[in-house]
Amino acid sequence: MIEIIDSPFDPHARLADYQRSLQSVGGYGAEASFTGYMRDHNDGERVTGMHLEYYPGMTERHLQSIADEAARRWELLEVLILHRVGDIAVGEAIVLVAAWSAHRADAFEACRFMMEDLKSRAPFWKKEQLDPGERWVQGNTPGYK
Amino acid sequence: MIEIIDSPFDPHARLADYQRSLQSVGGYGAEASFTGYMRDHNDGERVTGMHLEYYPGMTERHLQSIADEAARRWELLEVLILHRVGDIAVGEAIVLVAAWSAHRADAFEACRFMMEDLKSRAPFWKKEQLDPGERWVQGNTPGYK
Amino acid sequence: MSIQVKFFASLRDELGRDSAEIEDAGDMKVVDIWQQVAGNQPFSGNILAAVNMEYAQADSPVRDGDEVAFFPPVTGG
Amino acid sequence: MSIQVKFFASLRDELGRDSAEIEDAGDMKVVDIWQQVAGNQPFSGNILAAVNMEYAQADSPVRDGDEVAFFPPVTGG
Repeated sequence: MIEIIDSPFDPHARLADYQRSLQSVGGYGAEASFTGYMRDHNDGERVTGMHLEYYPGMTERHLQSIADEAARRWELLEVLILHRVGDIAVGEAIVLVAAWSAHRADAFEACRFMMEDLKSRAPFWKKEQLDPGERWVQGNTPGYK
Repeated sequence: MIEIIDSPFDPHARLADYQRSLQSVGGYGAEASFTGYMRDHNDGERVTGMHLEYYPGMTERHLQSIADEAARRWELLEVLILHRVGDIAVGEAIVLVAAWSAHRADAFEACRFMMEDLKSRAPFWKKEQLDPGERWVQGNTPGYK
Repeated sequence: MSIQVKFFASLRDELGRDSAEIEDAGDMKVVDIWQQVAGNQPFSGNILAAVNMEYAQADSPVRDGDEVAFFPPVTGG
Repeated sequence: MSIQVKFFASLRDELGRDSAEIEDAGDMKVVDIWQQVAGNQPFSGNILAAVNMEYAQADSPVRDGDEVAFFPPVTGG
């Protein structure tokens, strides 16, 4: 399941809700998840807020293609991708990605793959509010070192 | 924080509680977590329940050493390791591991390292209830393929 | 019909508009669309393009009725 | 004083007891403790040992007052 969300969401509550709804209780042994939160600093500057823009239509389509690709490459029972858009405050969740599988290797690797693809390819753009001023974030740092 | 738990726990509620208690709100951008659940099958057999034994004293000490080692190797703000012991029903959470960091690579890698070390070295032993009978689990499968 | 063009984020700010509509001249590629909407600004590696909501390259074909989008490197997650 | 020995999981079931106490004979190693409690069963790679709650090897020294534990491969998580 993928979803674009335009107001604050509780990542742990969403994870719990979705996990409860899975029909395969007892079938999955592994749940790997990642939550990205808005930090109060970036590139050495204090950040006070953020606006997250997306491309309605293409963004949902791209997130679905990430979920489909993960399901092709690993043995997964379910995946979940949620992403905030609009105005975001410090400390709020921006993204939640989760994968359920019978075994942990599949869950871990699928979860990380989905986050890396999302960061490098999904159409989202961050504009940070500084004090004073604002700036578009220029690019994401690679997630593999 | 590490904890041995002898009754059912809600991994998402615990994750939410711990995340709320972090003093570094706005300082972390990344939370990676893994939850292991009891499956209804293992090695081709249907499993109806499980007893999880540990070595009081050594197990806590080993989990703490995993948390300390992760904090040495990656830039982490917090880590959490919870592990069930005693009688466990199908679908219940067995283990929760989480890491918070400013950046996702550290959170992902620390979370996975902690799970792999826990699976291969932490003193826990599973005895599965089959129908009929029971058996000690012989060993964990490697988590890196 | 015609070709709908959309701009996002910093690229929209730079161009001063969020969309454009251009006539299909036949046998067009993404880079041709870019030159019509951006004038002298080169189509560099810092500009990404999509045709009908799928990533496209400078030489990807564009047909009448297509939606073409230009945007800077993505920064979600 | 003496040396406290503990057994866990399937190894406890096989040996039929969860603990033992043995006299320190001086200059003892983990494998010596094992031989005293397990008789003829060899100290194989499928048996893990800890001294004072830290992993130990067959030739790790054991001193009076130590706690020694033997157990099968771990299966937590």
